[in-house]
Amino acid sequence: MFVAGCDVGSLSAKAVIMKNGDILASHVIFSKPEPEESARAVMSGTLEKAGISIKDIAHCVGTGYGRNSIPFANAVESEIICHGRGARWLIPQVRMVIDIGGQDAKAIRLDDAGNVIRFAYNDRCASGTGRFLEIMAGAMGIRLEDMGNISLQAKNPVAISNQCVVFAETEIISLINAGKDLSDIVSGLHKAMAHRVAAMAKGIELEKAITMTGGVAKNRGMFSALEEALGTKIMSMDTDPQIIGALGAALTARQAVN
Amino acid sequence: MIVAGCDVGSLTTKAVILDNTKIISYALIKSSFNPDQSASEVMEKALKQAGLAMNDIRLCVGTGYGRERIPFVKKTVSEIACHAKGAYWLLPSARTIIDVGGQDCKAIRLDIKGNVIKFMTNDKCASGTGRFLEVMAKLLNLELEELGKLSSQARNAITLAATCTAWSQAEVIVHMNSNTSKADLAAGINDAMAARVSILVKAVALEKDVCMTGGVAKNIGVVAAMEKHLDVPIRRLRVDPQIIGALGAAVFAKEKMEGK
Amino acid sequence: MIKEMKKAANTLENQYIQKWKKSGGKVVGYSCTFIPEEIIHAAGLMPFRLRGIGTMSLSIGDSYFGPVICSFPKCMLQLAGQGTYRFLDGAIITNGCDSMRRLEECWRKASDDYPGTLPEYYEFFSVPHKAVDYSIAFYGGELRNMIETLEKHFGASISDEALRESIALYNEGRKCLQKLDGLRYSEKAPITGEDAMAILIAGHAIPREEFNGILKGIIEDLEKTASKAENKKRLMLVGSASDDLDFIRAIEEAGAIVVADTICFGSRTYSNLVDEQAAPVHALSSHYLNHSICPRMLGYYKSRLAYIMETAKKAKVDGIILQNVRFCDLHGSENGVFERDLEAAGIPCMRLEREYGPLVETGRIRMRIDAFMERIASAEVHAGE
Amino acid sequence: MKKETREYNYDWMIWSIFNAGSKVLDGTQKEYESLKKVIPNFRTLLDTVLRHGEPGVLFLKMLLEYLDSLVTAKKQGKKICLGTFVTAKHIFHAFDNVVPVWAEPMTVFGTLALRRATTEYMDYCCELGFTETSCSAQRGSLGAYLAGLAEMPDFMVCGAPGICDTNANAIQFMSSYMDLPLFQLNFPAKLTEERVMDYHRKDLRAMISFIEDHAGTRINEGKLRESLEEQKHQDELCNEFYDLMRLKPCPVPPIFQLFHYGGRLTMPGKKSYTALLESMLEVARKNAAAGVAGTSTGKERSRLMMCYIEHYTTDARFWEWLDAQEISLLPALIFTFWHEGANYTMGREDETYHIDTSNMETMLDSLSDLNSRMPMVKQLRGPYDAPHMWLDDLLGLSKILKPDFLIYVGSMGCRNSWGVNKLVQRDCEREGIPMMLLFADAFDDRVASWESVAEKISEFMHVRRIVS
Repeated sequence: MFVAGCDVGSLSAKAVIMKNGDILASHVIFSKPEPEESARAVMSGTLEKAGISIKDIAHCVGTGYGRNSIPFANAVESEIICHGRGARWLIPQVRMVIDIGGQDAKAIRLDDAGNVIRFAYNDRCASGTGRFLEIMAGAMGIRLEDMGNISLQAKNPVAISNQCVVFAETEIISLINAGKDLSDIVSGLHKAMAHRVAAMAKGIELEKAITMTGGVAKNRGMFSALEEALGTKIMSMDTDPQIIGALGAALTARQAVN
Repeated sequence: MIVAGCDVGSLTTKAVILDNTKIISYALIKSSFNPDQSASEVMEKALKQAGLAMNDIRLCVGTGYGRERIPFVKKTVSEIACHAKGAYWLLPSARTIIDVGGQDCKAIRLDIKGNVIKFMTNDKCASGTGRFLEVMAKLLNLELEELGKLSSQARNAITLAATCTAWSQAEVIVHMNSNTSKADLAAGINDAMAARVSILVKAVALEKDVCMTGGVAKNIGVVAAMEKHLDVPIRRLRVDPQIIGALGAAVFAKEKMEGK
Repeated sequence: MIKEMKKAANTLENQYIQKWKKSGGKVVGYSCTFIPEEIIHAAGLMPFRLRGIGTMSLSIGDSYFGPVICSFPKCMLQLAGQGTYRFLDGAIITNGCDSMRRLEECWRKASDDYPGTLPEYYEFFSVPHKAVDYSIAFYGGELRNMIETLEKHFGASISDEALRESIALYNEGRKCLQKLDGLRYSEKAPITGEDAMAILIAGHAIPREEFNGILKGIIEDLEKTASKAENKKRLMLVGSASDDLDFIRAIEEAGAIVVADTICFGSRTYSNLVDEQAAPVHALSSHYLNHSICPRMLGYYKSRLAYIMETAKKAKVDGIILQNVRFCDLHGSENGVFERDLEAAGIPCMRLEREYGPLVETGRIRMRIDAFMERIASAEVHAGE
Repeated sequence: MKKETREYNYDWMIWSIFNAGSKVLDGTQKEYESLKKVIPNFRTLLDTVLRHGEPGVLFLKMLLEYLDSLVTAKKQGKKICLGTFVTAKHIFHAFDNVVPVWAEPMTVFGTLALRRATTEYMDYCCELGFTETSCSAQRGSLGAYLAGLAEMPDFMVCGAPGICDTNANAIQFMSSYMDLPLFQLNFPAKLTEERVMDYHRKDLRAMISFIEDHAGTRINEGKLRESLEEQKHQDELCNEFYDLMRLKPCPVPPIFQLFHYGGRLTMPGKKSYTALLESMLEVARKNAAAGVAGTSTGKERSRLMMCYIEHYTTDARFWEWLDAQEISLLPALIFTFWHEGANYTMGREDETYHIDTSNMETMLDSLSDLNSRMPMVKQLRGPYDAPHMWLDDLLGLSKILKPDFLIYVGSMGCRNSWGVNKLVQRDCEREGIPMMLLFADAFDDRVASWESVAEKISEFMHVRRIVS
């Protein structure tokens, strides 16, 4: 029996199809202007990979910012729960999930049963979100996915104090103008962002076993910057961290049918 | 006598070539990461249009964030003074100039001679900058101009704080999910923008005539909302509002040559 | 010697503190100008004004403080949590303002998560917001409690005699600083605002006996030094606490010289002397409440405006920069009224809101200052016409 | 500020809304419907309030009495004194020719009633140089005063110094900007110490002579006694009110909280407030007897306690939403006044006030004690975890009223609470009480729209499994 989860975010849309307890197929696309479009597109992509049709899906759960405009979703579930559920399914001992999405960053604490006991969002400002990195990449004329590797070549990272997305952009342009090394700037950005996210996580008290989900988790520079800021190791997962929300949604769907 | 002005901003670089009272050519390019290069590039473009060579330019004044790095200028002046000078040159009755660029926002008060007697700039975050509108337009999948035009069709505009760009973004998404019409969203966005800018303008004690420079001046929705908030008409300028800074620099050059 | 002062101002645990500690001396930090250094000094301890310089991130500051809090105490908390303040044997926090008062709880709680970062002696004292007989009496009571807790913890005894001596010593320092101001005010100001600020900051970070000595030497030299104000615009700095030398450098690099200020690390602490005849505790209580120009003292706008006008006149300033750290409503909104009234009095003003801490926004601030200088210049040209 | 906004006097605008609404009791439903056509904008708010029958009407009538005195003050040659909500009103009611007006309640009225709330007035303050980061609770109405669009005060008193900088600073800004005489009541960080109480009492007497100087009359002992006697009675009524709220389900409708402190902060010691209290108690007693909750459906899905203030969004949608969600609203921190006999003061008698009307001196001392225990004045003066302070009161109140979860909402200007609310949250969570920090502004929907606030609350309740 097939179940699906669909996570429509502001930057990207993801979908996961599960077949009796295993991930059968997953797919990620950049979000389209209309959430509904994104949902259809990402789902058809996933169905194609799975080699089945939408009719074969017994139950589909939607999540993410666009969750209410997913036409084929039978139910919706909060991102917080989905990321918690997805991460825990992959790493049973995990007690804290840090998700950096396009629109916001979240820290989620789980109890032994996998229930959410505390969670927090980034407050006030976009610094510490995927959007922040996206805009900065744009300002530097590099690809978002290249940032990680670039930052790893940093020798002495610059300090980037400004927490406002747009001002940070100006700051970066002036740093480039000042002839600073690109890798030092990128790594400085990661540090700045990691500290914001770490502060948020510490705000709800750190747990031992921490993992990271969301597209930004693929950014190796960011990953290690966050480890440094938290002062502890982060468990990495073999599955694409970007699909964890959708995975959690699929798991929710599975519970619903069982 | 031919002079020029070059404005190297963080997002765009502009050049204006002036022959006494006539703008013979101007150019606008996206800033590269190298101010000297952007400056030379935009200058060449402007010179080409005017069919001139660099040595035809008697003096070139530089302005903008990158002004210190422009190779071919001997004198630099701050953007604030340049926007004032340029607007005043086009519209001598101008007493209040509102410049909303991509990255910041200024309100400038002039005296009868066109000297800056007061100014305010946004210190906080990106609140009330062009970037705010860009991000919102992208979010609504609209062109900047459309975003402006849509306002007029709004029935029940949303209220929004144009403080943190990304924060507002999350707000707008909530409204999108509750199927608010694009017009109502656009109107809310433009009005929030206008409200923020108006605070700066009022803070310099606005005086007529008022005119607007910078890219956002092209957004009719914001301009209309500003006129409501400020309760004065905003005078349109006859040239591209984005080049006023460079124009002002050129006028400074001209005055310098005339020994003013 | 000014170089020495700069070094002391730019490092928290500076060379003098290290020396003091080596000789077995103890250091007590305090959060704001309303704490009489005299009392700490009279206990044989070294008073140290808490600061937030050199903070590279707020990962600790932001996890206890909320988002809409002034970055000055946030930076202090960051340093505290990092253990940078381990050299302190004590700390006193006051309700100087609401952001600052909450540093008391945040630091205390942070020390649960970062063990050993809280000084053994750690106290909160509340300072009245008005200066009338019964509030002065009340604050006197608070000061007596402070004396008691200090005596108890450090096994010191703070006699009236000791207090009198400390008061005399600090008054002597105040007189020197007033002299320094005199030099800054003069046409041929021999010292930049950056250097002057470095001295003022060092004054809160060096044992006072030593500081007075050094300061006298500096003043003697300055009296022989050539003008640093030649064809520069003379500016005055008003507003939020600032111990940020880079900020003042940014201003002066634009062709200005800062010749006067009313800010917290600056002249706020020495514009008047403590009465050496009256009973010491009462004298201190009434001095610190009566002679503060901090807007947290509510309802004294007019006298603060008068003080600024008078200083501006004495220092012959061309303009005033009214700055405040973001979320500092007390200074931010009073700057709004100052601007109205000072401009009306013909003094050009520029309001500036900024973050405390490492100054990477130079471009943005430089642009404003340049424009402000141009404005002053053009105004003068027209005055000439 | 837009042109059309400049055309109305703020006070009169608010007055006309409540005036129209409160007429309903005297008329028929049909008259009400036709009346609402005249005031389309405020329809939703009035429906929300009046849906609750007599208490709703009495609430409006009480506020109308308050506003009447305000808008007619000048005509009657009376002096207007502008102050902050935390100052004991009885003093002012005891003057024959002084009409007090309170910045925050005036802001709340506008926030609830006006379509774009008080945002334009708030922005107007910033145009004059007042920081946009300061508290919206004052900025709302202050904008109207600074723009000369309200009944102008002759002098000001501020009860926040030592409690809330941003509040005190707002009043200071106005007095500096408009050159109005200002008196401040100042509060040390402790509550029950003898020398602190002595400081309070001296301060209060100084305030009274300040008012006497500017009013040109002396305080009227008879009136003061009358008002304090009435207050005693009202406190007894409140004690029963608190006891009823301990019941599960809670028999008190969510919006009654607004009615209760709305009255306590504007018309304490006045008969119209007593009437409101009695009428609310009537309803609560009935519900209690029937064993149903105060919500429209009579069901209680969960119990919410606001650990600071409540959310004053346009059209009072906050309370409507709670009602629709079948969530009982328990008194917020803002809701405790510490009169003796209240259930939450058991074992903490030294923190309560006692009213003794035997002579002027005893009355002034009682007033001083009452005033120093006002919401916020009591809890926010010292370290949040010190005795008698924020955490103490929050946990104490929770123990008695048993909320399922807590919500913090304040304003972006609230340094004093944003400085420690993460710590408060941490401690409450450790005590097993879920607490959410709402990043929103209770008086300014632009910071976070009501829609997104509601969504966040629902998410919290769902994710933390507060309701299944």
